[in-house]
Amino acid sequence: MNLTLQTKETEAGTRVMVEGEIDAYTAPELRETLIPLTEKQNTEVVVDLANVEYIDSTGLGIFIGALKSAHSNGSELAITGVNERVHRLFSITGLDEVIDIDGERREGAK
Amino acid sequence: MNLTLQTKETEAGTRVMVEGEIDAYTAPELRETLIPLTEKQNTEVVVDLANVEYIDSTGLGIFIGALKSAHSNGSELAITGVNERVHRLFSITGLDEVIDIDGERREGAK
Amino acid sequence: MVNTADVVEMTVPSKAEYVGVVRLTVSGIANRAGFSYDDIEDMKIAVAEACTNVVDHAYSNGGTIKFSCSIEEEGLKLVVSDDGQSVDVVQLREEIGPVDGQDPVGELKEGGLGLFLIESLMDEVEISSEAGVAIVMKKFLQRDGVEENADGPRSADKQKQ
Amino acid sequence: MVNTADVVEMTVPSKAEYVGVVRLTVSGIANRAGFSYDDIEDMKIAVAEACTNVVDHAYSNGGTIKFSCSIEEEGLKLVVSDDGQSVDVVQLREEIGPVDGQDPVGELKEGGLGLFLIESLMDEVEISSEAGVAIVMKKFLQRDGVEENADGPRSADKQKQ
Ligand SMILES: Nc1ncnc2c1ncn2[C@@H]1O[C@H](COP(=O)(O)OP(=O)(O)O)[C@@H](O)[C@H]1O
Ligand SMILES: Nc1ncnc2c1ncn2[C@@H]1O[C@H](COP(=O)(O)OP(=O)(O)O)[C@@H](O)[C@H]1O
Repeated sequence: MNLTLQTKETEAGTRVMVEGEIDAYTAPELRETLIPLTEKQNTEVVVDLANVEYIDSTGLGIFIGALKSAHSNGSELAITGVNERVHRLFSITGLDEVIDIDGERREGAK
Repeated sequence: MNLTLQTKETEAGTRVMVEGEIDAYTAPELRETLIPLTEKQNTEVVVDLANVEYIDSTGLGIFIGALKSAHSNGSELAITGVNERVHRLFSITGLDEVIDIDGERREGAK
Repeated sequence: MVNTADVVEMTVPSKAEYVGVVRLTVSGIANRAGFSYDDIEDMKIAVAEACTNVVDHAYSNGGTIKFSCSIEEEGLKLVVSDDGQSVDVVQLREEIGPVDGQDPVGELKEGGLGLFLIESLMDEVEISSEAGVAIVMKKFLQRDGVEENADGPRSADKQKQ
Repeated sequence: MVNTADVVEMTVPSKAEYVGVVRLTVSGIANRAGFSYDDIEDMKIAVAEACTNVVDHAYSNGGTIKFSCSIEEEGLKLVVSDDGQSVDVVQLREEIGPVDGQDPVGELKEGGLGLFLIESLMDEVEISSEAGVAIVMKKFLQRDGVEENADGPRSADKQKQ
């Protein structure tokens, strides 16, 4: 039911490791970590969801917000490590078409 | 919430590996496996609780029943692999004084 | 295993911290009812979406989320309801849909995916609104023979593109 | 984190398969309320014992288990109640106790440990019986300073032996 976040500086920008469940209760914490990172100019923010067991629309909304923020600051947002369940949600909602997930975004909207 | 049981013949008798949660819902399954084993004459039944995450009084009652059954058939019942939580319950209820747990029964009642 | 027409009912405060509590309860019921891991996860999300909507939209001054679950032979009937603000259900249903990959990033909305996910993950969904909103969701056990579509109602749209 | 006086209420059929559902709900609430792993496990057992008693003793023809939890500043107040058979609470309390290691194995009882475990694992327990039985159990948050006794009320007896 809980969320743990870890942030690491990388050559290209920042990597955020997320562990646990992303829902209405834990999402604000994710947002507060993620948005400031995407507000930096010309950087890359990679979010590693390998240890995320649960995500719902509140969590997906955070990624849309982060994408918009990155976009308007000339930065990139990418998501990695998604398991089958989490991928399914990004795909049902069409988010896999606008966010780079495991380097395999299908159609680009720029 | 579920229980998995595995039974293995050993030189001395039988070893039962228990995995999951032992409560009012799953206990009947444990009883049905355990009691017939303790009804054999002059044998040893070892119950391995290393993978038991939860046990309550219904489960503890099964072990009292199995102990009585073993005793009246000249057999032995032993419990192994209990973690700290499970041990605490055997100890609060005084069951560690009548059942052999990890080979360290404190006082014998014969 | 679980008899027909058993009912579990629950009331929690309309606060984000209790959505996870309802989710856990759902996973317990669905597990006992014999659903697969994937179906259980789908139901957890659907119920959480409905509860989150109550938290986000139903009350201006706090209230409660009501959850009930009927364990029926064909599967589970899950109901999330509130006594808060009413909505225009017809209009609501028209707005339900996924993200449009053709939209410029700047115009993407951050919300509005909750009801769409519920529709996608459950087998039957009814929304009604008299005093407050009630959402009735069904998941059927063992849909053998019926081909399950991993992408939900979306896939039809996709083929058109 | 969780505000004072929040209440979660739940009703499940009086059947063994739903005891685990209530247990999951308790673990969710206690997690959100900030309890330690051990305290959460203690509460799961105590509530399961009370629910199992309803299943085993309350009704001859089926009924429901009522569970409610108040999230208070000092901790959790957990109540399990039923509308079944009444009991003599005074007599009941006299019979509560652990297994006596001095008894011959053949005379050990297989039941009777449920209420004793509840008493041992919770900080405060009240049992009442008018129409049916109600058991009110409290667990306090952060009992720093108060020495916790891993063996519960038992330890006093043991020293006497
Ligand atoms: N329980 C409810 N009470 C009032 N309005 C609701 C309720 N559930 C949904 N709505 C309305 O339906 C809209 C769509 O909900 P949803 O698809 O979950 O997206 P989101 O909650 O992100 O806006 C909400 O914005 C809200 O206006
Ligand atoms: N909800 C209840 N309704 C009726 N009787 C009860 C209830 N809870 C407890 N009792 C009585 O108290 C006794 C002791 O309960 P407990 O210590 O849990 O042991 P057990 O359930 O194994 O007998 C039960 O045998 C029963 O007679």
